[in-house]
Amino acid sequence: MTEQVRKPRARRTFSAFGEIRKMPSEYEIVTHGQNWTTRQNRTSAFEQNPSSAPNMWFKTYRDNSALQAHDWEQFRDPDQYTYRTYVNAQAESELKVHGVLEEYSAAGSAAALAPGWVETLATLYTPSRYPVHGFQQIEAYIGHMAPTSYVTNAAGLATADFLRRVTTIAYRTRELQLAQPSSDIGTDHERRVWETHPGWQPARKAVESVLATYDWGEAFTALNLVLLPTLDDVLSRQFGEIARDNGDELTWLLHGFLDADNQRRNRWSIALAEFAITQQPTSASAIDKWVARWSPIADAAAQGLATILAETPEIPRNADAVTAGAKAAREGLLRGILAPAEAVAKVSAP
Amino acid sequence: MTQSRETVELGPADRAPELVPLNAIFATDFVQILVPVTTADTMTEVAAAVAHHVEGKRVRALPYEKVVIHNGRVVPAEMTVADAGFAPLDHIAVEYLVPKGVS
Amino acid sequence: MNSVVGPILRMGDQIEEVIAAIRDDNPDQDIEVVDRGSYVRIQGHDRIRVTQNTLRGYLGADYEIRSFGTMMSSFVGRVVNNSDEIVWENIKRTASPEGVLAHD
Amino acid sequence: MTLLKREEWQGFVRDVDWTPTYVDYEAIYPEWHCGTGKVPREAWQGWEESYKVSYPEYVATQREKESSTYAVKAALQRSNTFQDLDEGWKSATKMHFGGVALVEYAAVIGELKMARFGLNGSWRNMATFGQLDEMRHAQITTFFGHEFVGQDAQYDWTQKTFHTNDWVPIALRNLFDGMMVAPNVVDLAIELPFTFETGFTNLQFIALSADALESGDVNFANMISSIQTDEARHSQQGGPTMEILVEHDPVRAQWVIDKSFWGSARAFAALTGPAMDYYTPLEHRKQSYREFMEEWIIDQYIHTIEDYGLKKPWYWDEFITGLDTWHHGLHMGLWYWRPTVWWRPKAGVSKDERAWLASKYPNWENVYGDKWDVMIDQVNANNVAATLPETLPWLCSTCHLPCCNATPSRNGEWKVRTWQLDYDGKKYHFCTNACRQIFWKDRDNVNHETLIDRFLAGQIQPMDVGGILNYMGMTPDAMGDDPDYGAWTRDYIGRAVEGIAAATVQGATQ
Repeated sequence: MTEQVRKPRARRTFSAFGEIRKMPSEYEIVTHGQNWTTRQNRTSAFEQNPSSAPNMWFKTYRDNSALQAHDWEQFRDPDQYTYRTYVNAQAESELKVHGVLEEYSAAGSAAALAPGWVETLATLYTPSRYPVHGFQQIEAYIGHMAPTSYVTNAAGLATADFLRRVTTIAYRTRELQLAQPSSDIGTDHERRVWETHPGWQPARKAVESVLATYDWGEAFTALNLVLLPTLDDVLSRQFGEIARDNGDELTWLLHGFLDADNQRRNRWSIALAEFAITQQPTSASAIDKWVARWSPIADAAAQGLATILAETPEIPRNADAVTAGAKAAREGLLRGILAPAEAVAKVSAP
Repeated sequence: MTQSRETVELGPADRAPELVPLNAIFATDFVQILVPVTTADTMTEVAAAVAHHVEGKRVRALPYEKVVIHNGRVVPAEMTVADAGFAPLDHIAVEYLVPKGVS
Repeated sequence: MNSVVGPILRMGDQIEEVIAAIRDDNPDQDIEVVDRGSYVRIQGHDRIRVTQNTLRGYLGADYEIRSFGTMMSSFVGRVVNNSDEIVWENIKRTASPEGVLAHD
Repeated sequence: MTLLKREEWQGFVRDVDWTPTYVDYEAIYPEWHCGTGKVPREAWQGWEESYKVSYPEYVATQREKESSTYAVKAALQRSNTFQDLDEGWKSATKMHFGGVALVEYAAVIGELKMARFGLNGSWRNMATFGQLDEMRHAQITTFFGHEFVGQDAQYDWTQKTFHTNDWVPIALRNLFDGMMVAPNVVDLAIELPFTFETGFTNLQFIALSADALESGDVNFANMISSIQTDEARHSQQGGPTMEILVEHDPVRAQWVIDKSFWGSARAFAALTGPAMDYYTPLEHRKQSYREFMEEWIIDQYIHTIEDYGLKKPWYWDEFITGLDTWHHGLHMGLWYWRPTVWWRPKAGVSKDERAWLASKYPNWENVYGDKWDVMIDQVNANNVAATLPETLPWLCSTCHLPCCNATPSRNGEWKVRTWQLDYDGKKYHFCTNACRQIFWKDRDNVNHETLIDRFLAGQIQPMDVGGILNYMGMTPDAMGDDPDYGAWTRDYIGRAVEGIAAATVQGATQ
């Protein structure tokens, strides 16, 4: 037997992962501890006066948010998306979107839509680029302020998803404008509808209010856990179904493709809420409080849009049913999160 | 505590030496450095403390006396840091006193 | 005022073809090429352009001008693009870079 | 039937601003984040990027970039390229991975800020692409650096650097927090996309790729030049912002440019300068740092700001003089304080290398040759210990880099000078006059404890070299040392040695 010389074992991965047996995934390698303003043992977020305005902002709205976890770096996106995964998946999905756009354009489908449905598109669909852009802004803020790069990345990709959605709406706005020249589509009509149509005003109030909400935990809860799950159900699921009922298959198909983005965002948002609650039970009461505050606002937004869906299409849907569906969708999603009392019991159990 | 205690105002020389960190440049060295001295150190000692980090390490040692320059003035060799009134973070330069005619 | 404008392309297999396409699209210009190994400066004066059609002639019929972005690591001047061409022009200008919005 | 052209519909993607009424405009766009200042709110309606991209184009093109970059990596992983690279060049890459990966991430946070608070919908859309781009850069840089962790522990600093209080990341955090994340979005768009990304990153990502390719590091050259193709696009946020600000508040535009240009120039002198002029093997150097600066910064960038109607910064002469000194002084500092860096700085001053340096920098021998000669003699006298630090270099209160910039005297002698300032009962020291001026103009923002301040305040314990290294997060497996003392000293073996400290020579044991 030759004597074995024991060399110190070569490092396999970044020391940031500690002494682990399992090799971190590519997702973890490229996502872990990327935001230096969240590093340990810092005196302030930014390397400048601890009392500077930017430092005070991050201290107040991020570090002192009621949404807390003892180690945010342990959070994982259930989909484990990296940049590379994202552009691959979205490039693929956009090809499908383009495929159906071309297919339906060739069939001249936009010109064949019924008047009531064109009006619905002009009232509910084409103006929706404004609120979706608002979502994009709020999601960007959530990413900007998030206490770990694991959340910033998920929110950053979701921000881009909203731009994708606005882009799709914009494309169809032009297509409908060409196919339906006597409609108002593609004029200043969209902005006017968004700013003044009674059906949109509760939604606009909701978006503007969340835009002005700067506690990152509350912004996250208000948008990702309350407003979006509610409005996705109206603007995506139900609107798609009603489109199909009204002979607009293209809209139904497009919403199907783009809803994958919503579902991915829901997965990490729920996972994030559960993570925070499990790590820090007081997070449950914060989420609970914010959900209670924002739910009526989201319900009012859904109800406003429901009035349009009940009145304008050739084949409408009952407004109360639309509103109830949206509320049920949100509640169904939030049911996945531990009830506050349960969470406390789980964490404090021996 | 109200008992009166007689206190005597102590002069610099009576106090225990205090640390005075200085910003120093030695002759033609390439960088300003941190050099801690004490209030009791003389300029000769201050010059040596600065030279310790540089002389013969980055700047050729020359066989001449070294002087300390503070606020644009050469401080006498035997004067202490306290007497010269050096404050923490003050800048000093240490230069060789090169005899005239030598270059 | 006569100033240098143009793209800076990173290392790649298609540089010669792109240079040829730019020369074709700017027949009145003497296009200068500065080769630094991992990057190449292609420069003309005041305003130069390259079109998707010409690029397709060199790089294949399915070449999409958006892919130019994979090669261009920097540029001199202002770059203005649309679905058919990319233009590099002086930064000082008076006109709007692209046509009017569809709904104006 | 094909799809509609982008020009037909992109106007709708860009036209997404509305007038809020349920909440005050100020509540959604707080002046403190938006920084419109003297610019009337409606002026931002004219903001327009000239180089346009749409979402489907973006994901399709970026997928192409990612797959080709990773393909080169995969192809080279099977070869022995890495083992064959020069230690100096490897140090240039370690410096890059550690010094850059998380800076890209700071840019993610900054772009997200513009995506939220930008003053025009199309600006916010561009920033949305921008944050995606920066996420790519952070991830690709981190992942490529990670590949080498098993072979060399210094690559651990790819991820670790900015989590430490090493003096290099303190300086860089101070700079980049101040120009990429903390400012209002108007200043941010000029500091990050404009000054940094159309100016300085070209130096590290394109110019350095020329040296990388010459050095045989195809993978690295490919990665950094691919990254810069994204910058070329999203840096377009700077131009339109600049045009509007120059029109309404040229004084502010000039100040923002001047300040961020100076900070960037200081940082690149520390990172890119030594990599180009010392670490890259002599035979692989494409141009000198000064020549690259002239090509990319002086010719290209300054031309650009003049086209936008601004002037050269007020400190121009000081900056130009510094092109011959800053990075040489910083290189000497990085080498002398090498236990504090996560790479192996090579001195790079053999006779041939010095001949090259002298040809590129006529004053080099005059300013730096004598110091290197003393160190060479110490190494040849078997006294490496004399070339190791026993105190800290003084760190500038603005750029946080060592104060090591020699300037010429009337008699032709080059000396380091003192730049002091008494402010608010405290004495501050600076590396240059412009750093002092910037501190004064911006004193409430940039006034931040340097490592020297922390040391003197007793935050670093014990107050010795070990305590300092520990505070910096430096561990023995990552601590820098010269990779090959002989490489630059053997040319001088046997020459007469005078004027090196006699006592230390006698006492040498190394």
